[in-house]
Amino acid sequence: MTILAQFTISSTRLLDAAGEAVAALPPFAQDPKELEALYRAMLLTRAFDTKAIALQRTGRLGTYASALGQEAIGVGVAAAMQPSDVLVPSYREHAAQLWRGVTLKELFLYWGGDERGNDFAVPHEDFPVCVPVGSHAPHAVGVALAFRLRGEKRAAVCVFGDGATSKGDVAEALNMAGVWKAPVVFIVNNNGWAISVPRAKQSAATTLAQKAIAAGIPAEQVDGNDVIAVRFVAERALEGARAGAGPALIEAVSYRLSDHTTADDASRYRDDKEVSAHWAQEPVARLRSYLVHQGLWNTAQEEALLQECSKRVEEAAASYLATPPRPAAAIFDHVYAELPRELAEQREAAIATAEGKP
Amino acid sequence: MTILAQFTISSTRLLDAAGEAVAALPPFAQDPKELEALYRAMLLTRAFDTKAIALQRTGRLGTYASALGQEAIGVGVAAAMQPSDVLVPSYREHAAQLWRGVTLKELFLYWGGDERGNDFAVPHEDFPVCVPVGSHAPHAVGVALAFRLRGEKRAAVCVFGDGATSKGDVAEALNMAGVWKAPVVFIVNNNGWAISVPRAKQSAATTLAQKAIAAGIPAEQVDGNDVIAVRFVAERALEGARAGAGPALIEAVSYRLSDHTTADDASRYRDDKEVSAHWAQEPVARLRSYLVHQGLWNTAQEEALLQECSKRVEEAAASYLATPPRPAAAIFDHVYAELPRELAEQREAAIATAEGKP
Amino acid sequence: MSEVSLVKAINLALRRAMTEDPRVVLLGEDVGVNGGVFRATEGLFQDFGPDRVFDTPLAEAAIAGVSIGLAAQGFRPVSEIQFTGFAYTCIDQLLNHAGRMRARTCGRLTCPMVLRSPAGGGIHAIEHHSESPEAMFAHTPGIKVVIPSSPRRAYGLLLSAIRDPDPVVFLEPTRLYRAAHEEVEDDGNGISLDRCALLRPGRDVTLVSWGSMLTETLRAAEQLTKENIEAEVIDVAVLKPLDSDTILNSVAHTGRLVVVHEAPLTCGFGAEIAARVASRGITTLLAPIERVAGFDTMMPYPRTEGIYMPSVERVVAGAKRTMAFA
Amino acid sequence: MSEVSLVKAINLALRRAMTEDPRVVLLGEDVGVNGGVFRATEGLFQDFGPDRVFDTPLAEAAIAGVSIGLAAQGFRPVSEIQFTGFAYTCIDQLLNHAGRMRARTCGRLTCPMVLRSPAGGGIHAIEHHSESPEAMFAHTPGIKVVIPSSPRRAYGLLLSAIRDPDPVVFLEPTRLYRAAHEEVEDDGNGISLDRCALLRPGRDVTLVSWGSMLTETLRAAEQLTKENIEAEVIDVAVLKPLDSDTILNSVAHTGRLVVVHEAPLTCGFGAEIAARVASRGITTLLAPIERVAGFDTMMPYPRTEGIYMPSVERVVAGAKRTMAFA
Ligand SMILES: Cc1ncc(C[n+]2csc(CCOP(=O)(O)OP(=O)(O)O)c2C)c(N)n1
Ligand SMILES: Cc1ncc(C[n+]2csc(CCOP(=O)(O)OP(=O)(O)O)c2C)c(N)n1
Ligand SMILES: [Mg+2]
Ligand SMILES: [Mg+2]
Repeated sequence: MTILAQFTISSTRLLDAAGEAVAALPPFAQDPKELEALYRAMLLTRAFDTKAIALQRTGRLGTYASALGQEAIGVGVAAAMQPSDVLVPSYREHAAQLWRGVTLKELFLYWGGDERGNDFAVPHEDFPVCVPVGSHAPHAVGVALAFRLRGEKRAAVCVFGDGATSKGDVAEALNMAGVWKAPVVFIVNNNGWAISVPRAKQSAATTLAQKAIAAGIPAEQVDGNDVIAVRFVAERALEGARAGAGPALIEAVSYRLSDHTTADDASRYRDDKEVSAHWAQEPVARLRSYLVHQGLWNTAQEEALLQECSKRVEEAAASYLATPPRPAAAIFDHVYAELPRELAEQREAAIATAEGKP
Repeated sequence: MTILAQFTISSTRLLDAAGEAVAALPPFAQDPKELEALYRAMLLTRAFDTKAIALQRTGRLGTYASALGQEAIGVGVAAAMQPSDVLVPSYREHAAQLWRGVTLKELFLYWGGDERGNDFAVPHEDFPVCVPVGSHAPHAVGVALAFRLRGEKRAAVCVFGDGATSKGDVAEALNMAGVWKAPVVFIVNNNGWAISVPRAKQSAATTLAQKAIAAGIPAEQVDGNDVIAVRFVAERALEGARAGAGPALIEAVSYRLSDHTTADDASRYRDDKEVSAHWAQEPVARLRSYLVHQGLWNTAQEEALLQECSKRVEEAAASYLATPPRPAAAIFDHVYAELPRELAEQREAAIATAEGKP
Repeated sequence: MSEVSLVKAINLALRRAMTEDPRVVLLGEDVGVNGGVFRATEGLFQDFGPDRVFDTPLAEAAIAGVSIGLAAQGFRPVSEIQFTGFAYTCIDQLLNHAGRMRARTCGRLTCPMVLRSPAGGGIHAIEHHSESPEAMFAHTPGIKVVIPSSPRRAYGLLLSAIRDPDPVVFLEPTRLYRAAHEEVEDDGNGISLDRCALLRPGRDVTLVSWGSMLTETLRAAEQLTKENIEAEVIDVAVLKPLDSDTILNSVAHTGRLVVVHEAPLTCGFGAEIAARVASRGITTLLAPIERVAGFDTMMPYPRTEGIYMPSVERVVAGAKRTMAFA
Repeated sequence: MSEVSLVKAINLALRRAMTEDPRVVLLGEDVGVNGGVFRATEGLFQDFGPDRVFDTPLAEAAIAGVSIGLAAQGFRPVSEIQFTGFAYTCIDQLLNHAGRMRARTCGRLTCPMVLRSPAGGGIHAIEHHSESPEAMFAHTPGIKVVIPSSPRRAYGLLLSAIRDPDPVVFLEPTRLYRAAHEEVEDDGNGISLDRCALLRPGRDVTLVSWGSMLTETLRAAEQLTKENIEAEVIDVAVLKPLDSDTILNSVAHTGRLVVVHEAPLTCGFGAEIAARVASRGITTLLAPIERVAGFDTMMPYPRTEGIYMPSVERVVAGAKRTMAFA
């Protein structure tokens, strides 16, 4: 027997659950402003989350997927990106979208069932969230390939969940990215559950990072509740990708503290004890403890920030609610660049019906 | 950084290219009859191959995929199977099919374009060859799951090529097999090429065995030109699967000595030198040398065997050529268990057209 | 006997089928402990155990492919694709394998499987959760396509689908899951898969539809009576194989046909029905064939979904156009 | 100017498009050094290099998905799916993404991509290599579907497809790749994607077809003249969006319609054409609409493929039935 290849999957954590540094922190973490920015972004996401659920419960928003407990993944990854990079997200990455410049109102519009929520002014090249699980992975490879072909120092970032790693699309995309050395970083938001299917029943793989071994792509795991660690490993992978080192995969391990969506009732399949145990790990309190211990944060600042966030969220929500739906004709506006004759007739019919004369 | 998991891919070879034993041979290899059976099966496959190509060249067979150089994979794997196991093969595994009991005539009928070539009397539960690359992998998992659910000590064997490992179906199937500990053994016939795409451009993975790491399935590589090694590792994996140890993947490394199919011209994309170099590795000569060195085989026996094989192949070919095509109505015979009214009308129309009165 | 919802009727049929035939197994995402996101499999994992009901990893193509393997081995897999918008990845397995396994092997291997999936819009769901791809499946040889329109029909049709020796795509109108209630007798009686159902007799115009659009179609029929137009309403129920005769016979006496469906107009199943009537029934037609269907756009996001969905008004208008025709 | 085969015309159009627009890139299995299994991309890798023409690993869904990413970034990917029987795994990407990217983002992101694939039977190919799924693509909003029937039309239609700002599924009749020869001027002129082509004028019956079936259809038209039946022949060419007017105008003066296609009858694109004529053109119809199509079976293996393929005789018989109708 000859040994042909060996692989190791390792994990990075810089802050422990109590917010104590357990390893040397990266340079950016020496800058209080940087840390405060990460903290503010996580809190804003949580405020959006709370409001979105409230709106849904009162029938003013559609089914909504909460990011509760996974804010560090979106924020850490987005903070590691350059504005010129492109994000290809799943439906649970509000945190990353907000950091990238998608507005709160656009997010409300999207979850409220209005296509204009995807028409971001900024970040203009980012993809809308992807609902068919894992099907966006090849898009990110295409985007990355475009960068490589144009010789641009940019990278694509594709985020998907633990369940998505079982999907053929993801495996095909990882393999193509590997063969073409495409500048794309895949982030697995492993929140432990795919609706009612726990991580253990999703795959017999010890880690989800090792999915990348099948594609010959470097992979690692990171504590997804440690925003400093997430940003650190994501930055490293992104710099490599932009510099031509090819793709990478990062499994960020966190936990879905909420139901899968507002349409789900996790108590049917998940033990509350498991949930409460994970509250001790959640990323916002963790970074706050660190900031407080470092004397970089106090209750007054916390109060002010909470107020600022809820104010911004309330304003955005009000503006969303005040936005009338698109007119009937709008559903034909962007089917094709130019409206074909047969569709023009259908458009007239739709308008007539809307006006009560079908 | 904490290390979470480590993986090793190793390779097995028992006979070297010259047919010298480079490691202790397994018990079955102590029995001359066993070795002779393996040798005879490889030679019969090669005889079939030669005849099939001749028939195609003279317009009496359809496009055909030669197994030249990969006979040890099919024979070694099939020899490791129990009759009660089920084979789910790709289109290049004539060797395995013949060992399993598919007749030469049935193979000619299939490649000649006649569905009756899939209606094996033996092995009655084996699948027909799969043409859409990789799409049969989940079928094998379903078959294996059926065995497990019924508590039967049987295993499914799924064979596919190096190119197939890039297909999402294969990744999804491996993952499900891993989660369900399904008794299935996946065999990658890595013949170095997927039509014109060389192994190196198919995946950045160092080995194809490591595709299984993504699914948490044990994997290894074997010298696919060493029929003794192939049977040895396949038997080990199959015994484990039947005993409840779950699935396994074996990458058998061989080489496609022929064009991809009779429709292909490999000289357009492949250097002849590469091909001739691989002739030094091919499995038939390798086992012959071993048998001869061991005094188990001589030229007289070789002569006799060659004649016996070509006689069997010629008889089967003649019987295939003497088989008239199915009547027009036959294309409606097995669309459904019962012919729906709308199809009954179409059937009448087909018969009328065939009789010249459309 | 009590009133049950359509999703409960599905649940009753699944329970009945599993009880009467040990070869019936259920698989899909969240069909186990969770009982399915719509509760179609509620209680079945608890009562039949992990060897009869199993959650799958998130991989629809493999769900279809594994079902093919199970079916070839003599099981009767009933797999759930959580939403039809995620069943497109199953088309390759259905078309290249399930639909032709019997023909390829001259009957040696068969595929008695059911692929269930909630379909259609009108529930203000997030994008990709309101698809109606029935015509794509109906274009696939060797497959049967069934769409129930009421709890009782869902119960009987699903039982027949599970007992059928060939692959069946069974599309359940999500909009009716809880909206439709009806007394359903859990008597194990299936409903034949070779006949359309006449839901309402009428002499003036034939309205043909299936699934949830029968709600609008029947309401339209009611409204039309106010104008002394008696509409006959047919529930296709089994799109493939199609019972053309029932439709042709109806058009033979009404002379007018309106087909109503939610899928985009172009190449929707309404086209097939119209084509058959335009061939066999043309002499009986007194007016142009009307199709009231979804537009050739994607299903809009919830805020404008209503613009897309064929409405009672559109059906009424379509019927009147055929009546107005001289 | 010399005669070229249809596959050579495709090759010329690809070369022309790549020369005029640096955003055009080709990807697919074996499209590089090998020039494609049918040689459609022959010489292009050698002349444009690995950054314009690249072989992909064996993964059709990802080929479509990667094309979407490239297109959203402003490239004009032209991807080849080696045979249409392997394009079913692309349907999810085309339907859930390519066809609606523009609508989902209100035009912010678009999908100017072409997915090319050899389609159809009659070449005695091994199973799964003779599929005709055009109707499935034509049922997909936001997609255009084009099928050429001759070298000249292949050249012009492909150029327009590549220049089109929206996703186009371009199905190339394998049977005509080498069989069809014609003088093709490599002048860079595209053929408009909003019109059907009238191939042959006639007063008695309208024969509508597309792709390779036009061979049988035109031959049938020839034979019919012997019986003094003058058939008008229309090449649909662009199935989506469909130019109904050309077809309706023809039927308006012939009064008779026969649609010919190779795909299975049920839910084939012929149904859509029949349905439109049965709605808008019914008053002009003098006879039932005939569909001469493949049967609702899988494409049989080569030995009995001929039973399945619509023949000249079947087209002639269909046309005569419409003429015989009084
Ligand atoms: C292809 C596909 N199948 C099924 C669904 C229904 N569904 C929505 S989310 C989900 C679970 C996804 O789990 P995971 O990938 O872990 O992401 P998470 O929701 O946990 O963030 C499922 C099954 C879907 N959206 N897409
Ligand atoms: C899904 C699919 N895509 C494309 C093809 C066309 N094709 C036939 S064989 C082949 C290469 C397969 O390579 P590999 O898996 O290595 O098997 P090999 O032929 O080398 O034994 C391709 C692309 C196919 N049959 N199925
Ligand atoms: Mg998850
Ligand atoms: Mg190969």
